[in-house]
Amino acid sequence: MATTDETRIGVYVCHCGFNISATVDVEAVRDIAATRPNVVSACDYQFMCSNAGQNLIKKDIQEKGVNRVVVAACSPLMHEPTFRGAADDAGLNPYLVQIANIREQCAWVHSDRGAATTKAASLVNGAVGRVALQQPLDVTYADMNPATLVVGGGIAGIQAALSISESGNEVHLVERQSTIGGMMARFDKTFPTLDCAACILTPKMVSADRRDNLHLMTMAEVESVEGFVGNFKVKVRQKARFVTADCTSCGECLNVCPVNVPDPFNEYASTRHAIHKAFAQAIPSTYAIEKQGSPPCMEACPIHQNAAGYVALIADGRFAEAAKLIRLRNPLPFVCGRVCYHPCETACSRGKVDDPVAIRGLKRLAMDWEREHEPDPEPEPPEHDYAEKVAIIGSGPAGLTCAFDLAQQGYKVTVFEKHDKLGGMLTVGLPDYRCPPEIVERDLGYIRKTGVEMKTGVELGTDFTLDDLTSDKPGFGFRAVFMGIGAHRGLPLAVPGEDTEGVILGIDYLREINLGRPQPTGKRVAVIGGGNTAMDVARTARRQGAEVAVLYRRTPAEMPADQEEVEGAIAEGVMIDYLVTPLEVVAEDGRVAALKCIMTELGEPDASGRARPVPIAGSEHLRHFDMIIPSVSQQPYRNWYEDDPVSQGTIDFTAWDTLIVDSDSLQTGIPGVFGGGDVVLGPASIVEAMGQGRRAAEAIDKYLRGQPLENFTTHVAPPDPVRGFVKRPYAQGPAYDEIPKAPRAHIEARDPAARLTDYEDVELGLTEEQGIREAARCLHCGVCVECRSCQNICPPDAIRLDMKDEIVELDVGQILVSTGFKSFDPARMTPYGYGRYENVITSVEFERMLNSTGPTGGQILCKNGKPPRAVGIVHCVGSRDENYNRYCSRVCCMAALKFAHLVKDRTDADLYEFYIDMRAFGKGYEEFYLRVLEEGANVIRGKVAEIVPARGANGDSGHLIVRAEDTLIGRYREIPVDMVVLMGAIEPQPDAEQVGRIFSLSRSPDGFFLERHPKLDPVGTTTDGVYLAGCSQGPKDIPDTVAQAQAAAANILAKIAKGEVIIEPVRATVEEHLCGGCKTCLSLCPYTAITFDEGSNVAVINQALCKGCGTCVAACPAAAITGAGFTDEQILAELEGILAPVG
Amino acid sequence: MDKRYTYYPGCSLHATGIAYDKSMRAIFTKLGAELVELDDWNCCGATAYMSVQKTVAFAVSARNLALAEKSGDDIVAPCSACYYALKHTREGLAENPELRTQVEAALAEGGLATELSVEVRHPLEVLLTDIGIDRLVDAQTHSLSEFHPACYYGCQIVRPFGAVDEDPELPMSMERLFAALGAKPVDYPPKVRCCGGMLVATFPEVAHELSTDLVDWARHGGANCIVTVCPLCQSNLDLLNVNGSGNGSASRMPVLYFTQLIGLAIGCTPEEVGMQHGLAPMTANAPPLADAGAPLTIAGVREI
Amino acid sequence: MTIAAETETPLGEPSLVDTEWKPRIVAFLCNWCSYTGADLAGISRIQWDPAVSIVRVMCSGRMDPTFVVKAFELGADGVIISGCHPGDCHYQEGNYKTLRRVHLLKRILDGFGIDPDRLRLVWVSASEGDEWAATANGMAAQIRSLGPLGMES
Amino acid sequence: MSDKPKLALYWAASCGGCEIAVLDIKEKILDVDAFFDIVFWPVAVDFKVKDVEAMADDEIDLCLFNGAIRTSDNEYMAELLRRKSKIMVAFGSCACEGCIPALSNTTTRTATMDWVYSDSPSTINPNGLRPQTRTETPVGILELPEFWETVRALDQTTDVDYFVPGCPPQAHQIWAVLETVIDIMSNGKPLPPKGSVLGAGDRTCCDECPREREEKKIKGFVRIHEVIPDPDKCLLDQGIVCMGPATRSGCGGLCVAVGVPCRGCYGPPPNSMDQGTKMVAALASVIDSDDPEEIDRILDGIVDPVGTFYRFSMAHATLGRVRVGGSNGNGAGSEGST
Repeated sequence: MATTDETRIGVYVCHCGFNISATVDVEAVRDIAATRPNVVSACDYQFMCSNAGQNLIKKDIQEKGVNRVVVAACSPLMHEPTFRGAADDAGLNPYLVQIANIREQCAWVHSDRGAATTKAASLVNGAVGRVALQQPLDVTYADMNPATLVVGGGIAGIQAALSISESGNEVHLVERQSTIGGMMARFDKTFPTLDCAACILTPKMVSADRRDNLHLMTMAEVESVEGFVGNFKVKVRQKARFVTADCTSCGECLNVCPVNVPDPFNEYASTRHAIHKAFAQAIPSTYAIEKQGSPPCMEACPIHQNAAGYVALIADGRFAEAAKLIRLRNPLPFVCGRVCYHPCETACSRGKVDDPVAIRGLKRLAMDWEREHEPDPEPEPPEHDYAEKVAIIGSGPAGLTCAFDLAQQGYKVTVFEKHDKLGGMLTVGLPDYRCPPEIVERDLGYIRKTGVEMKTGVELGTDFTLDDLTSDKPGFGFRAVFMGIGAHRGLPLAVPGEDTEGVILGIDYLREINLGRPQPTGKRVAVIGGGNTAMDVARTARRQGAEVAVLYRRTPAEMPADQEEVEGAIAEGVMIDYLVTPLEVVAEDGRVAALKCIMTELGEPDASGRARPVPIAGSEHLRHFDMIIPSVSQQPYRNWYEDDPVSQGTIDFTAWDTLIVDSDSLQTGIPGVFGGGDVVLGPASIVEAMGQGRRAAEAIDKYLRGQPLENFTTHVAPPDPVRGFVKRPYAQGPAYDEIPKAPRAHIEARDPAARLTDYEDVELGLTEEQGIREAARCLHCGVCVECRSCQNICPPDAIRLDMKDEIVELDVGQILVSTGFKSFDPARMTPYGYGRYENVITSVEFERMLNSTGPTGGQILCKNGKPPRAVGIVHCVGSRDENYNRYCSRVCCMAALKFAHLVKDRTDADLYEFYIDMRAFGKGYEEFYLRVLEEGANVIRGKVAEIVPARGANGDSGHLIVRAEDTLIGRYREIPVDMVVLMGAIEPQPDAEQVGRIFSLSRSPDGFFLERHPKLDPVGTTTDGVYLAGCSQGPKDIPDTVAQAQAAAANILAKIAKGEVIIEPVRATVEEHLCGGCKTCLSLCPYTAITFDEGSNVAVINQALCKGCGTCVAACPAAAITGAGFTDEQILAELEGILAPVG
Repeated sequence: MDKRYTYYPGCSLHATGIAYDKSMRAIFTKLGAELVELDDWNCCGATAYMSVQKTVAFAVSARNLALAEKSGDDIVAPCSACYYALKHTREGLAENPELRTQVEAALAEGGLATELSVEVRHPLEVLLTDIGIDRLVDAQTHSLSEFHPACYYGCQIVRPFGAVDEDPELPMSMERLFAALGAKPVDYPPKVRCCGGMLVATFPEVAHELSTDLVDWARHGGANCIVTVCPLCQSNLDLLNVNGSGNGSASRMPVLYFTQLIGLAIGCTPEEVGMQHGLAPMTANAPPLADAGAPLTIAGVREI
Repeated sequence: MTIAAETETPLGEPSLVDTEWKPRIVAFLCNWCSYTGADLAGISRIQWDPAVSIVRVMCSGRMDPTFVVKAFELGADGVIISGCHPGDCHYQEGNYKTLRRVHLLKRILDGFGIDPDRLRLVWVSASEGDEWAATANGMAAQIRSLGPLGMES
Repeated sequence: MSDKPKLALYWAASCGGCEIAVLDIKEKILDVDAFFDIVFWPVAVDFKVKDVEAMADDEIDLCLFNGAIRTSDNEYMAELLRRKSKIMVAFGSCACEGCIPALSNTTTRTATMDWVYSDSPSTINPNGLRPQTRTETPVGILELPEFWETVRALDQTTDVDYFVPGCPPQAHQIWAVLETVIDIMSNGKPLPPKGSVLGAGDRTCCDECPREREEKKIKGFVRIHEVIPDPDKCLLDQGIVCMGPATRSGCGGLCVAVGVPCRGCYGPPPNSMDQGTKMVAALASVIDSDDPEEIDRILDGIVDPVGTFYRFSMAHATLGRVRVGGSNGNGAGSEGST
């Protein structure tokens, strides 16, 4: 209808029965309206929304040529569609109808008739003024995506999902837990019919699982929702389940999982395994593994050894499996079981309770057990068979690890060792008492079995060069090289007379002894240094029968050597002198006679951050020795490089002669040549070297498979491991300070005197009993310990321990939110003693107790295992209570009566119900109430004041007294019982606010989601296309929940059937000839509907994205943006009308 | 002296509660905090006033606040009734301007005025917050290992103000305090129930029932003494040792002020903290606690 | 018919509003939270002051300060703007835009000698019918105490 | 008496710049003189008011009236010239929008008088003399025009045919207007619709601004003397309050081109109902904070908001002048007039 036509307004004032006319003089309002400009028809009617009422409008449009309509009635949120429809029917554009809200916002809220009428009249004036300027608008339509998202898999969600999918439309059911079923799945019986919850729920769960067009997403949460009704874009986080759908739920894994944690499904009243299924009939039946982060011990280990895993297996007495698991990631298990500096123990959460688990000792136990029972283990055959040859230079921990890993990958690996014995520092550096040769030999033997070829007595630089290796000369032709040549060059003290006979470097001394070469040892030996090498030298020299003094220039605090080594040395009679530093070697007839020393004191920290030792002037003195063994530090040899012209300039070294390699891939300057271990790190620990060997192996594999090494990453242990998880080992577990202490197993050491006579192990291993007890101290932090037993045993091979969370994107047209409730935590009500008195339990705990699949198999038992002689049930715990929730939780009374019946049914205990009012409002409820009364339940009307232990019981024997006033007989009662069940309130989920934000839902003051209209639209919300069902909208019982779910389903199906959604024409447009291109509006649109056309220098609004909020319209400084349906002119006209004098 | 308080003893502490008074002064001195008794203080306004003539009661009480403002130090009121009345007045005046104007007028008669600038505090709260358990433990000289106190808070200090303990239904502050000092507090469910003190005059038998109940709880809970924060509770419970069911040496239950027990722990002599005033005195020659574990004696407070 | 005649005589009943001067307050309410909240007040029959009349906008972000000054110019004695609570805006952040505008606008009003308290920005959710009633009554009371908007002299 | 079209120019409450600006068209003034018979132009030629009074109604063909209406005399002249002119043009910002003189609407006449005749430091007025509209002296009666409480734009006083905004209107625009008029008159073309704004564009100053603009997010405001602005970036983006976005185009972006923020002299663009509040809406919307305190801190950077946003358009501001009933008759706003 063109606006040039004369404006002819019709005004229709509604009585709404007496709702309006009781307070507003409808006729007066009509008469005033009649005097307004352009008003050609003004009338009033009993019920404008009735057909007759609407016909008045249609008639005027058709007969009086009315082309603008004002209806003064109830809120536009109620009947605007109705009247727009009427106009439409009569051929008038529906957007030429304006509603004056004189009911909700006038008649109902004012009592003064005069004032109310005046206001009503002015509201009508406003509407008249506004409607005159209104323009015809055309709604547009968008397709309705027939797919629906249902959030929350409780009975509400399941029921709705079933009803909707029944129609053949897609439904995505997203559930946070590992199974659908929600709260109802945890109940035993349902009131008032007492049919078993499982019997009526599980069939529904099963058919939900069966439907092809119903997609279950358990262990999943909605992260964000964009778009609008008909076309929502939803991001869902699918949490890692670690078990694939191949799971047949045969349950084999349950027999092997060594971890037990409290079971949330049973309210922690029982335990379950790390791999679990919530309950027998869970849907999906796929098991799930509970992982709360990776165990700290494993993270702290440079070779990512899954310590928690084998510890758990040992606790189970499964030594063989433990050993197997260790070997999986560790090529030197025997060595590590003895000499590892165990960062795992540093990281062990148990250390937060008392002392860390003796992980290294347990590893040794497992390996020693294997040596005894399975002397000759076979490695797994390699995964592949690759043709590429890889050369490993150096058979130290780094080299061997690299070799082992690559061999397991399927490469042809050759190790080149310059000494005649393999093992690098393990053999020539570590004294045999720390790392006996046969131990190293066992590890080497296993590595050989993986097909690694070992060449000894061949040295880089002398016997071959880097270049040879990669050349195609016979015996070479390696495609990749790993340099693990270690740091074998001992550093001298750099003091005068060091060349005197009788001075030998510690590292050389150890090598000669270890290789069994003739190496004299003096009577009085001075060892200079404070590191592990110095200790090794000193203790070796002791075993050679010498008197040994270690001279260290700082104090014990700064000493780098491992504590146990220092203690060992002292125990073996080594003297350690601190704060002394040598100045000069004093010779007599060419041999060492003494060492001139000076005392030091600690000064400022040096580069290494340790306090610098400062010589004390005048404290020079002589010490008499016949042998001096400087053991201060080592560096790698680099002569192989100097003497090799080819590799010149291709490899860089640090000032300490260590290799410079890529910090991630460990590749040197030469492609295909990698380096790791001491030659890169400088003198470091065995396991650190192994870590580098492993990292290099991964990189080499990538390199040989032709994958890029840029941003190559793999597990790297933190330099100084953090101890354990923060508060507690795992979410549902006790806090560290609640865990009972248990002493760490003491690992026996041999008598020092005996030790000095040989090179046997210093430490004795743990016995199996000790081991099992020690391993049991593990807290299983993070729950799953990654022992892989489930993986090894799983018949369909459904376990994937490396599974990751995924973000799944869904396109849906409509959304049902049925996220359920949280049960009130009665610990907040201290007088009821929950948490202090073990036999005071919650209704949910009792539900589980009643359930045949529950912790007690359905028996009603006190904590002491005896059936109660009397049970008290307290109503309204946290409901109808000023201090907690004012509302009534609706279901508790009936649930309590259900409990009463079951108690009577299953025990011969007396039963007391303490209630405020008995709410038996539903069908058959009152009858049920009477029936329970007949069964002999005692009901006491009065709120319980407190629950206290019976006198003399100290609260622990479980005998309790419920104190309450019986308001019916007006007497105060003290009822002795053995068990109290608290009927906790139904509360909104703790994250309701956040969820509300995601789906843009309002919440009522009590925190539950707000329906669109309490009576007329109890399942809709203020966001089109988003619906509510179940307890997330408010407390309700199962029948109401199901009814609401089906109502929501019906609404959703109706919209789907319609096939398209109306897009309101209320949208903003830019009048280009007025836009100055200031770009003020660009940042204001939350839907990024506004873009900028640089060419014509104007802002452009994408009509499809615009939601018509009008923020840009208001903000445009040039008033160049118009908001259809809410233009400045229209709003101001309404304002003018409202404020104009009435009459 | 690191902190100073205005000390409001109220009527009890100069009479039946003399031991409370002594122990208060003794431990505050030992702990280096100064108590200055409010000069010319008057009745706190508790007892009947409040229920009879509100305004008058507030005025009476407010006078003390006004006086205290001269020094500006917080008021420490050991008696629960005083604490309640004074705090109630302070809060009441703050909330109710009308009432306040009336009261101000009354005060003006006597040339006084109040800004409500001083806080009203209970010694338990002062000891826990201003001094702190740590400092008490540092100051400790004697072990309380043989004390198994039932910590009794009574009705007025934990509610309605909640300034003394975060949980008015189940306060634990005294338990924490004495556990820290080596004593072994017992679980004492009725810790905030009424002792019946207010009813002694009007309904003696009700009062008697209530207080007997409290002592039984303590005994059955394995306590060998009750520790109170209120002179009325103390005298009321202690009296049972003479004329109550507890009559006769066999079942006498010593009722101490928490300040006395603290005093003993930090090296005050039994006399200094007024142990001699208890009706069930804890002396070696009167073994009072037959059925409550090891007989407790002053000597039982062992040096550490 | 004059105003006086209209409001006093034919309708008869004396009005609770003081007869000399009736304050006029205009309230701009966002469609999703506040307008629904005001409706809820109606549904729950929570009484509020008839001096307040409501204009509906889709979002408080639609509020052009021009509307406010226009309202004053047209004889309003007070203006209320009400939107969804911060974070709950149906259009995500329109209410923040209004928050900022109101802060600057109050300075402008002050410059024109209009007490900034005559403009009030509040957040009322769809569930806060009582909150809306309280707001309307509070504002009406305040405007009564401030008296009529100063006229040009 | 020639039969050339008659042209009158007048200067009411204004600085006079507009009348001088007419001469900015340089030699073209001769064309004007050639076409028009200039009958009234106080600043340039010697005619008296009585001469105008003597004219017949509508005798003047075109009147370029500049200046706001501040006194009874201004009003008299406005009505007189209206009566005598066929085409009445509000020429320049004062006549169109009130401009600087109208800023005194943020305070009261009394306050202005007090300041000028007693309070200002430079005033020496021991006898507290105040100007009177009528003073009898031995030599006769002296009369002064009435000083109104409120300054008004021309169209708030008398009927106006066209508006030529600008402080002053730019030479090329002045010529463009005169040229059109000459063209119309000499060729008998139809006049533009009454009420049109001549010599200006329909977009905003930004449209003519050479500077680079971005999505706006403002964390704080600065005044032009506090910074050395980036020569290529939008001044507003740099936190300098620039009225450009809320101001009609036409000037050619002179100020912004030389790094001075637009003050808004060309008045509000076509659809804008209130230059000040539209600027408030725009500026506040892009403040980069949701925290009330921070927002206020940021806003403190805008000194004298009323004076800034209504520097030229006060007479047409929705709230035409300061209310005396409000909290504070000379609040932030009145600073604008000092």
